[in-house]
Amino acid sequence: MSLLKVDNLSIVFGGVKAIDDLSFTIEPGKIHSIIGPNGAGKTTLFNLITGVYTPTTGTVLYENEGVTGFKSYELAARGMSRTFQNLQIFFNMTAIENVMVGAHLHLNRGFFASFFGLPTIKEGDRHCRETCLELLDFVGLRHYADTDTDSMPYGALKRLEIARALASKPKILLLDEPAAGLNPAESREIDEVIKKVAERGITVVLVEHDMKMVMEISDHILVLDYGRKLTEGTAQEVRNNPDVIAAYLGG
Amino acid sequence: MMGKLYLQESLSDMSAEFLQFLFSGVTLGATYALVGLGFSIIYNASHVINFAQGEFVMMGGMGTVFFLGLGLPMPVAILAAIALTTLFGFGLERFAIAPARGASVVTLIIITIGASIVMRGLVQVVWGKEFHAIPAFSGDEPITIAGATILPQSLWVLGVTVLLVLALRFFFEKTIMGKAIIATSLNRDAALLMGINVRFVLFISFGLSAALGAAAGILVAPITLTNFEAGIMLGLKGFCAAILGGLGNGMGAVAGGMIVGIAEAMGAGYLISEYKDAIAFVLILLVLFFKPSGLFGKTGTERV
Amino acid sequence: MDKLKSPRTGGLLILMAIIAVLPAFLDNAFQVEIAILIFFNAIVCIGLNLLIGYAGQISLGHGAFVGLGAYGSAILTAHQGWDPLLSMVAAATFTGVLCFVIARPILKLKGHYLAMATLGMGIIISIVINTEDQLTGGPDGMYVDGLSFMTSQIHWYWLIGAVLVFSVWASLNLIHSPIGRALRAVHGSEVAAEVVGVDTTQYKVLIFVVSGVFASVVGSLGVYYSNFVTPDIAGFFHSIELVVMVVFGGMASTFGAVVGAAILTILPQVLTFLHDFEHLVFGLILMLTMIFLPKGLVPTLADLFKKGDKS
Amino acid sequence: MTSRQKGLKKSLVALGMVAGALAVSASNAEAADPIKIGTFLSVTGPASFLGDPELKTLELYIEELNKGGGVLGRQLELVQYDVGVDSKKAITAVKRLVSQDEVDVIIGGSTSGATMAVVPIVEKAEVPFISLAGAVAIVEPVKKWVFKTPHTDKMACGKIFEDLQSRGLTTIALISGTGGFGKSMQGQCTKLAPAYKINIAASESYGPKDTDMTAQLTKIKGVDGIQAVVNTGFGQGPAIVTKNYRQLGMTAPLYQSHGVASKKFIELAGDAAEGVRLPAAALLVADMLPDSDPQKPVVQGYSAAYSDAYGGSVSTFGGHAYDGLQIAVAAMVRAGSTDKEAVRNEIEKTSGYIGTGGVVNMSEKDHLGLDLSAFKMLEIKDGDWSIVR
Repeated sequence: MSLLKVDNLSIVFGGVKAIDDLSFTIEPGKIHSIIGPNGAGKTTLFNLITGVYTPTTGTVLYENEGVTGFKSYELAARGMSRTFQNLQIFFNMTAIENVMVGAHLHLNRGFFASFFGLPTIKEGDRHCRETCLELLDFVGLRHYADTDTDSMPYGALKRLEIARALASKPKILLLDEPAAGLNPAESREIDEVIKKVAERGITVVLVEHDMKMVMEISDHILVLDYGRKLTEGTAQEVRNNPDVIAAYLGG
Repeated sequence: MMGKLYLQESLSDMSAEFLQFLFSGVTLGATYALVGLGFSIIYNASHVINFAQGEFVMMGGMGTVFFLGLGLPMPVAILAAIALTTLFGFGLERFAIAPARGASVVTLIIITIGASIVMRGLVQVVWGKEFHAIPAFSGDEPITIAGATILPQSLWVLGVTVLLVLALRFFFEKTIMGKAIIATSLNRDAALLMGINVRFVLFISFGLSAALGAAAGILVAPITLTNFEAGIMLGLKGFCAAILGGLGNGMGAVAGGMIVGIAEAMGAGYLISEYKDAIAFVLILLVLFFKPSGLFGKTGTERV
Repeated sequence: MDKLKSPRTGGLLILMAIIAVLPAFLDNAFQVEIAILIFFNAIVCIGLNLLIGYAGQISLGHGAFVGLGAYGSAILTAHQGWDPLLSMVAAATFTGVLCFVIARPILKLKGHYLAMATLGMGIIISIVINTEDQLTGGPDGMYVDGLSFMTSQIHWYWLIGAVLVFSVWASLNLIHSPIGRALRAVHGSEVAAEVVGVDTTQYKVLIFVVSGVFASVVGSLGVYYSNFVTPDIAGFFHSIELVVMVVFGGMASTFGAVVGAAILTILPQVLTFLHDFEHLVFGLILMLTMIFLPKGLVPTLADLFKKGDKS
Repeated sequence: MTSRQKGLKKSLVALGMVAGALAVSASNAEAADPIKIGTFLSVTGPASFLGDPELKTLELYIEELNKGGGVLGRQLELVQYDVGVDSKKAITAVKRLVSQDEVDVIIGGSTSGATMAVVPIVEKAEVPFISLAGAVAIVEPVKKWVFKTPHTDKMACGKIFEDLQSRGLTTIALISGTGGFGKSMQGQCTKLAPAYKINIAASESYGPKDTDMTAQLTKIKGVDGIQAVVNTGFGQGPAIVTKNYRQLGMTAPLYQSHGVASKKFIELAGDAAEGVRLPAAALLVADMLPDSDPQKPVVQGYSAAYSDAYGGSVSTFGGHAYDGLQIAVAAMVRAGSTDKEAVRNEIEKTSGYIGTGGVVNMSEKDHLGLDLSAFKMLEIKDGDWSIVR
C-alpha cells in the first residue's frame, strides 16, 4: 500500500504550467528523493502536496484519503510535516520554543484552561519541554535550547526546522533542500540526521541538489524536468538514464 | 399632454440633480486622487505608508494663506507654499524615515503619525487655529451646465489634476530619475547594485509626494476652506484611494480616488448624507474582502 | 529556563504592590482619576498587545470596540433599563460576535491592507455612533447612571486595579501556553506554523475576538465609571492612541503594554502647561521614541540590562 | 543576576517612570494666594471659532484686572484646558479644575455639548459656573450652580421667525449641523415654528467636519415652495453652506444663527455672504448703535481693547467671555470673598449689568437674564454688518 499517491497533478501560474500532469507514489518507510534542474518544479510540488498551494487539476491521496486542497494544518494532523528551502524559523522565539510549537497538536489547547493557567496546561508544557529537549538532542542542538533563534548559525537553524517538524510526530516528512547553503561538514551532519529519522520509521521525501548525498541515502529517486516526470527508480537506474544526463547537462 | 410635459420636466430635474452630484464627486475625486498618488509614490520607493500625507495637503493650503497674507501675489504664494511643503517632505525622509530604516510596519506607521501631529502642532502654533479661505483662482461665478452648476475652481481642480497625472507619467516613464524610482520600488537591492543612489531616490520621492499633496491642498482650499486640521480626513480618504487602486499602483490610485469621490457624492445625494464619510470606508472594506490586493493590485503568491 | 517565564511572578507582584501603595501618594481626586484612566487603558492595551505584539496582526480600529462596549452598555442601561452588569455582558458578547464575523475576511489581509481594513472598520463604527443620535446622543455623547454599589472613586480605583491585575495574570497565562506559542508562531511564520498543525486562521480569529472583548469590557466599565460617553472613544484617534501605547511600551511585552499605557495617559496631562505647544511636543516625543527605540521602551531597557549583566 | 531579578529591575523602572510622571503633574497643584478662574474651551477643533476669541478675551482682561491690583486685593490666575469638541475631554478638564486646581469659579464651555456634559460635575462639586454656550437647555430648567451669558438658540429662532413674518415668508427649510448647538437649535426652531405659523418643509443635516454640503442643498432645492432657508450651526460649516448655496444658484433668503457672528464668517464665505441675515448681539455693530444706547460705550470699549491686543475684529463669542468674567468678578466683589456659595448667590442677583450681549437681569428663575431686545437682526452688506430695521 502506498502512503502517498499523486495523480495527474497540475498547477498553472500565469499561464505557465509549473507542474504538468504529474503522477507518482511514495511507499512508506523509505527515503525518497526528488531531483531535477533548477526550475523543474520541486518546491512547487512540495507546496502542492503539503497544502500551501491548491492544484489546478489532479488529486493527492494520503493513506487512501483524498486530501487535495486540504490545508497544511489538516495534513499535519494526519501526520505530514515538512521543512522549507528558505528558512521559516519563528525568529521571535527561542530554539526550544520553536520545537514546542511543533508539538502543538499533541498538547491541551483549551482556551479557558490556558487563560486561567490551569495545572494541566503547566504540567503538559513541562512534559513537552522534556520531549522537545530530546528532539534537540536528536538533531544535536541541545546546547542551543534557550538561545534566541535570531542569534543562531544558519546550519543550526536548518536542523532546528527538522526538530520542529519531528515534534509534530509525522509519518511522512518532506525536507526541502536541507543541505542547501551548508559546508560539507554540516552537510554530513544533516545526512546523519536524515538517516536517523528514516530509522525511526518515518517516511522521508527529500528535495536536494547535493547529488552525492542524494545518491548515497535515497532508496528511490524521482526526476523532474519542466514540471514533468522524467524518470524514477533507484539511484543506480537514475544515474544511468540518458534523459537525466541530458537534462542536467542542458541538452 | 400635460402629463408628458411634467414627466419630461421631472426627468430633466433628475438628470440635473445627477449631474450636480457628479460634479461634486469628480471634484472630490480629483483631490483624493492626488493625495492617493502621493501615498503611492512614497510607498513605492520606501514601503512606508505616510500618515502625514494629509498634513502635506493642509500645509499647501495654509502655506498659501500665509504667503498671501504677506502680500505676495497668488502665483508666487502658491509656489512658495509648495516649496515649503516639499522641504517638509525632504525633512520627514531625512530626519524621521531614514534613521528608522528596518523598523517594523507598525513602528513606521507611528513615526509618520507622530510627524503628522508635529506638523499640525507647528501650523497651529505658527499660523493659528482659525479657518481660512483662499480666493478662487478665477472667481466664484458658477457655470451652469444642463441645469447643474459647477464652480470655476472645480474645473481648476480637474484640469490641474489631469496635467499633474500626465506629467508624473512622463516623469516615471521617460526621465532617468523617474526610472530610478521605479527600479528602486521593484527591487531595492538590484537598484543599489545598478548604481542607483537609493537614498536619494527615497529623498526625492518624499519631496515629490509632499509637493503633490500641497498642490491638492491649494486647489481645494477655495472650495472647502482650510485650517490646521483640514488634512486629517483628506489623508484617510487618499489612503482609501491608494489601497482601492492597489498599493503602489499610481494610476490605480487615481482611479481609486475618482471612484471614492463619485461614490461619496452619489451616496450623499441619493442615499443618506449623514453617512457620506462612511461610504469610502464601506467601499474599501467590500473591495478588500473580495479582492485583498485592491482593484488593480497584483495578486502575489507567497514564496517559501 | 524559558526566558519569558521569570519576570512573570515578580512583575505581577510588583504591579500589585504599586497598585496597593499608589493611593497613599495621590493627592486629590484628579490624580486618582488619572490612575484609573491608566488602568483602563492598560487593560485594553494588554488585549491589543496579544493581537499586535504576539500574533503580529495590526489593528488601527480597536477604539471602535471600546466604543461598542461603552455605547452598548450605555444604551441598554439608559434606554432599556437593563441591569448594568447584564448590559456589560451583552455588549461584550455583541462585540465578540461582531469580531468573530469580521475577523475571517479582515485577517486574511496582511500589512498595510490589514491596517486599512481595521482603520476603515473603526471609522465606520464611529460614524454610526456619531450619526444615530436618537440612540447615542450624537457628537455630544450621552449620560448614563453608574453602578449603584460603587459609591466612591476609590472603590473604582480598587475595582479597576483588580481587573488590571487579573488581565495581566491571564495574559501571561495565555502567552505561556500552547495557544500563546501558536500566536507567536503566527507572527513568526504563518506557513511554518501551519505545517506543524497550527490552524493560523483560527488563532487569528480567536485573538481578535479576545482583544475585542477586552476592549469592550473596558468600554462598559469606563462608561459606568465616568457616567458619560462621547463618540471620540470609538474614533480614529483613540484607536491610534491605543496602538501607540502598545508599541511605545514595547510589543510582545505585557508589562510593556502597561508601561506604555501609563506614560501615554500621563504625558498629555503633564504637557497641558505647554498650552499651544502641547501637540507639537507630544508629536516630537512620539517620533523620537519610535526612531531611537523602535522596539519600545520595556524591551529596549530589558536588552540594556541583559547587556549590562554580560559585561 | 537571576532572571527573577531582571524582572524586578524591569518593573522598578516602570514604577519609577509612573511615579516621576505623577510627581510632575502633582507639582502644578500647589495652593496659592491668587483667585483661580478655571476655564475649558474649544481652542482647537471645529469650534475653535468660539474658543479662540474666548480664551484671548479672558487672558486679556485678567491681565488688565491684575495690572489694576486684582480683585479683593488678590491677583487673578487663569487655569485653562483645551477640550476641542470632545465632551469627554471637557469632563476630565472640569474634574481637574475642581479637584486638583481647586478653582474658585469656572467660566467656559464653548459648546453646548461640553457644557451639558459637565453640568452634573459642577453641580456636585458646588462651584459657580458661567457657560459661554448657546443651548437653552443649559439654563432651562434652572440649575443651582450654572449660569450662561450668550443668547439662547430658542431666542435666535424667535428672532429669525419674527423677521420671516415681517417679510411675509412662511415655508422654510432647515439645514443643521449635527453638533450640540446646531442640533439643539434645530429642535428649538421646530418646536417654535407653529407659534409663528411657519411651515418647515424640509430638514437636512451635516457633520461638524463636512466640507461639501451641495448634496443636502440640492435636495432642499428640489423641494417646491421653499421661501427661505435657515442654517443652524457654528464654525466653518455655515460658511461652506453659504458658499454652496450661492454655487447652486439658490436665491431664497438665507438665515444664519448667532453661532457665526464674527467677521471670520464673512471672510470665509466671501461674496456668497452678501444678503445673509442673522440675529446677533449689538457688539458686532458697535459703531452703528445710536449714542443713546447704554450698551454703546461698553461694546465700543471691548471692541477697541480686543482689536488693540490681537488685531482683527471682534466676535460676539469673545464678548460672551467678557460678560462672564465681568459678572463673576462683580459677584466676588459684592460677596467680599471667594466663598463659593456667596459668589453663586451674588451672580444670581446680577441686575442691570450692561454687557456686550445686552442688559443682564438674573434671578432665581432666570440664570441668563437677557431678553430679545438686546438681539439685533443683522444683514451682511458689502462685506460688513448692517442692522435690519
